[in-house]
Amino acid sequence: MTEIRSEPFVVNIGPQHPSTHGVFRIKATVDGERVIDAEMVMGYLHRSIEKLAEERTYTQNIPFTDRTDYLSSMSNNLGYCLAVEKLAGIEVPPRGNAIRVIMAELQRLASHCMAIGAFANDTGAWQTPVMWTFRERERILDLFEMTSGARLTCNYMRIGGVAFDLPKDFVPACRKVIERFPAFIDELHGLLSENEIFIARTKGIGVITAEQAINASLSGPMLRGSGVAWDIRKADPYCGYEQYDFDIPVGENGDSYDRFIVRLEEMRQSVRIIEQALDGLPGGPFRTEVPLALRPPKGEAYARVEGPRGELGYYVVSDGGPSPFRFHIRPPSFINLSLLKEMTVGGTVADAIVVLGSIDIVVGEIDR
Amino acid sequence: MIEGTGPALAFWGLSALTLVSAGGVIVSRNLFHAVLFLVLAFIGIAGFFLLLSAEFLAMAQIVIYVGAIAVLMLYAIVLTPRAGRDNRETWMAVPALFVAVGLAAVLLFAIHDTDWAKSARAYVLSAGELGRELLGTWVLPFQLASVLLTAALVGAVMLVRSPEEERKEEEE
Amino acid sequence: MAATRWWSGHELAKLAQELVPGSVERADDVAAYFRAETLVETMRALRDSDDGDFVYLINLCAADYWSRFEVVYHIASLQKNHAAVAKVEVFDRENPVVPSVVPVWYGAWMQECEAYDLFGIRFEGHPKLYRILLWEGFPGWPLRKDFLSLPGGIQPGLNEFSGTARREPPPVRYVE
Amino acid sequence: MIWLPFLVSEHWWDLRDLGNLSREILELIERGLGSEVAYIVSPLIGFVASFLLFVLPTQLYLGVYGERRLIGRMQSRLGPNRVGKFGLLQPIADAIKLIQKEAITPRGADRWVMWTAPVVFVAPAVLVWAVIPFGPNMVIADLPTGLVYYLAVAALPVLAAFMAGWSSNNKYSLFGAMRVVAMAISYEVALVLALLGVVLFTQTLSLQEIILWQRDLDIWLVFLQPLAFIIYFISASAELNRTPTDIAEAESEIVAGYLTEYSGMKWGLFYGMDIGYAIAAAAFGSTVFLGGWSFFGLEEWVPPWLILIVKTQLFYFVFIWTRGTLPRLRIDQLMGLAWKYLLPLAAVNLLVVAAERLWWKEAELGDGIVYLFAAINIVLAVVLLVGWARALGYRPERVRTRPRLVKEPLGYVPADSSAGGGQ
Repeated sequence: MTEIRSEPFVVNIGPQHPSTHGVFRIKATVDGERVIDAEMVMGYLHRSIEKLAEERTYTQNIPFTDRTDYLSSMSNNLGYCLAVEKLAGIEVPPRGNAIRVIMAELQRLASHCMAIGAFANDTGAWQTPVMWTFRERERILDLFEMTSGARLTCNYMRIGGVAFDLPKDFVPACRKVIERFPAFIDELHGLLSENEIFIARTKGIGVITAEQAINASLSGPMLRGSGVAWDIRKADPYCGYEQYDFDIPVGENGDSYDRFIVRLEEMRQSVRIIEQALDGLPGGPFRTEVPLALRPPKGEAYARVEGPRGELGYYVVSDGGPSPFRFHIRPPSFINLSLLKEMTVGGTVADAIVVLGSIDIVVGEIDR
Repeated sequence: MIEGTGPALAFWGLSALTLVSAGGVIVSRNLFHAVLFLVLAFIGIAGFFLLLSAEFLAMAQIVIYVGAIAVLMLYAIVLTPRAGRDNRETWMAVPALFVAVGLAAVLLFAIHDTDWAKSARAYVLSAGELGRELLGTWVLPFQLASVLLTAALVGAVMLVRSPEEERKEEEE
Repeated sequence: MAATRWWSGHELAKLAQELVPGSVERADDVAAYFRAETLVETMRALRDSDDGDFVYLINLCAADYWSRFEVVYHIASLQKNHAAVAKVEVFDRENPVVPSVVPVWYGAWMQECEAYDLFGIRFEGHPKLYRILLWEGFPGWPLRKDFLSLPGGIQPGLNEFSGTARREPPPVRYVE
Repeated sequence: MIWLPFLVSEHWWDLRDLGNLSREILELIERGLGSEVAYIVSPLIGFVASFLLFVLPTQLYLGVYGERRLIGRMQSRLGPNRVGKFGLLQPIADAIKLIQKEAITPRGADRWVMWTAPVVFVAPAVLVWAVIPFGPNMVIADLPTGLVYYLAVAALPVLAAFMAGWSSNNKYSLFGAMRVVAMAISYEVALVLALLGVVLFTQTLSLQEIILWQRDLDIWLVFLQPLAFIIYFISASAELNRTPTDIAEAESEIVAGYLTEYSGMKWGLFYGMDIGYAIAAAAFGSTVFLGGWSFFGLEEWVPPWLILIVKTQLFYFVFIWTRGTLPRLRIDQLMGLAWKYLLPLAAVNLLVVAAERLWWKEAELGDGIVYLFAAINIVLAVVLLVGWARALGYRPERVRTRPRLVKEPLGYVPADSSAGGGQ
């Protein structure tokens, strides 16, 4: 019988592509619709932040951390400040910690809104979920603008606390935003998680088992989607997270659908945390004074934060000088991509896009 | 044939279109253009059916030939590796010319020789009668054709089965 | 919900010494320095041991201390919620080679590619080592201390660790 | 022509039936300029009447403007309201913008085929309207095989899309072209079988007679043939590449499918006529299934062509609605849906309709039996749809839509053991 020989055919899901969430390229070798081999090409947005940081003082590096993962600048600032505070042994006043928790959780809500909207858009829901999620995200960005003056790269946290105190009308405004959120999440739940076509498109796509996820050091919704109950806010509480009561959502079979519902559930938990933090907001100073040209003692420190995309770590080595000797960021999006090839090979091109959407990458963080 | 100046104009126009596109099929270098000219020829023939007021036949012609067969031919061309390259002059052209001229002669003789039974009244065949005719007197060829098509379908599926499925069959 | 317990270097060194004798060079209170030859074996032993259970590689990065390169491994256990820091030192600056831990933790492959790309440290045993962030023809390894510092910034690391005198810029030629 | 007694007056000013108006004009020309001129002018009047008066405004304003406003409202945003009052001039502004945009032909593209593809795409979009009846005697060409004519003309845009995809020398457009053809072929089979069910009842292929049949028996075929209507709706939305089956121009996967390399008015034609086909399918659907210009007797007072336009727009609204909310299916799921789900349903539906028809004619039952058939068919449709879906292994209730909530970070805990506050 003559065997039909179809030659494989390389398609660039390239840097300019509506659903690669930034300048990121997958060179997919495709046989018909089936993906045989997927190779990642990245580095288009590499600004060598780690080299620049070695030339700036500790406080001057804070704006860099905003720009690595431009969708969650508050968590990035928090991670870096925790690392330097651990290195220099600086105590943060309780009000500073509470404000940091509120800001980090608000940032998680905004980032997950973006992630869920973009993911639904990748499965083809023609911009409707994106518009809904961006409508809510706008309210949170207004809160950021009210406190830190900027919407996206807030540069709000300082070593030893936060830059400015909360404005008077922040707490009522924040409560108003938070009250609407559970209703909005149920609305999204109705539109997407119970939508047969959405389930058909995302169930069983890009499956990772728990052992695979742990071995590939994935983190965040990727890890929790595969059934591993691991959340830095619970395992290694920082900024007083142990005072707040919240749960960790855990998926079962580690496919794109589970990662989606884990993110949706995490938004509900973040709302709970913010409510508790707003209720128990302590008074007092919001920052301990730290000299501008801070010279922490010689040594190294690794601090980690549960960012929206996973475990966001900062490894800072100081040689006693004004600028860090070595500044390394543990980028969750970058490491979450290590299994991309195993997840996409075998599926169709459409599945590869859905898998990429479920990993929820931010190219600024991948290329640093 | 409906009388009147309009249909006459239409007839000459359509025949010109069909002949030109048939010529185009042979002459065009690019295989893809050849198939497109063929589609144009099919549409021309459908126009002839309309002129003979056999609407159902014209519509069937477009649905079957343009809608299915031409599209499958396009698929075949797209999937074969050397599609789109020009079909070079092959030495086969000379004998092909003789065969073509011979065939044309036979056809012209046949057309000239038979006296076309000019039926008295303009016999308009409606789709309903066509259906009854097809399943009435001509039911045997109709069934044979359907059996043939099913066999072709099964053959096509067997042909395209990927090697793994074949191996799986051998193991069972 | 106690916080993660960070092991001290000595504790990790003691455990590693028990599992694979002769694998530890030295240890200080932050990290344990392993020997490069038996690195993969020790890491696998640490991962599979019961009281160690370091199944999760948090972070892998390199650092350039002028006289030597250091590859830092932060490893952790999820079940026992403790973590430790292991390091490997390489003194050869022309052709630094470190065994790759990808057979132990698959998640290390991208971080090792990045270390190779920015520091020039070859990881032997790595499935596909290539410059992941920069393009193939990039001259030099950007994160090394002797790579031309960007104009206008403070000279990096001219403080306590600085051993050599003024550096000359690397041959900047862009290969088309 | 069928002269129906319901028309109160034959005069041309009676705008309920524009047929009188065109007859008046044709008679005027006949007397003035001779019959050949009238022979040429009559199709022109038909074209002007149907296309420019009914289709283009509804298509432009419903399709381009209406759709963008409606989808805007679905997405809690306003939609175009800047150009002109309430944004009404937006389609014209788009057209002008597209006309003055450069229509790029990429190097290595097949120039001739790329430029003729929009033409082959637009021509059938205009031809489709020749068959749709707007009123008792307001139809350009009342072909006795109107239904098959629609199917024939609906096959041409698939060819045009393939030409566009193949000729623009771009990997994504090749993907788009392959997908368009694969989908069109498999959904046309289901479409034809569904329409066959309708024809079995009405015993005629001409659209005008189908409407009259529905009018005389005072029942719409959507109640008589719910299964055929659902299959028609799904197949029509698949043929037209509208979400949830718009995989030919799936923006998130293959950039813009076969339209990737198109720009300027070339793209504009494709975009405009896409909406033209969608409205044509909506008009055809409402003619065959929703009783065309008849509305249980209302058409004697309300102009019949107005009823048809309202029904088309409601039908089109459903297309907009699905486009606004549903995500896209994958190509192999779509193929599976066509061959494994719609085709058997259409075949069973054909069987049932044939049996009913036979029983109806053999036992000479009165026309009232039609309502009994409608009831049977609706119940049968629901049973078949759900039953066949479950037979194909579709169990929606097994999917856990909420993750397990855990209090303690314990690393990997298999789901069955109840750890922490798992639901």
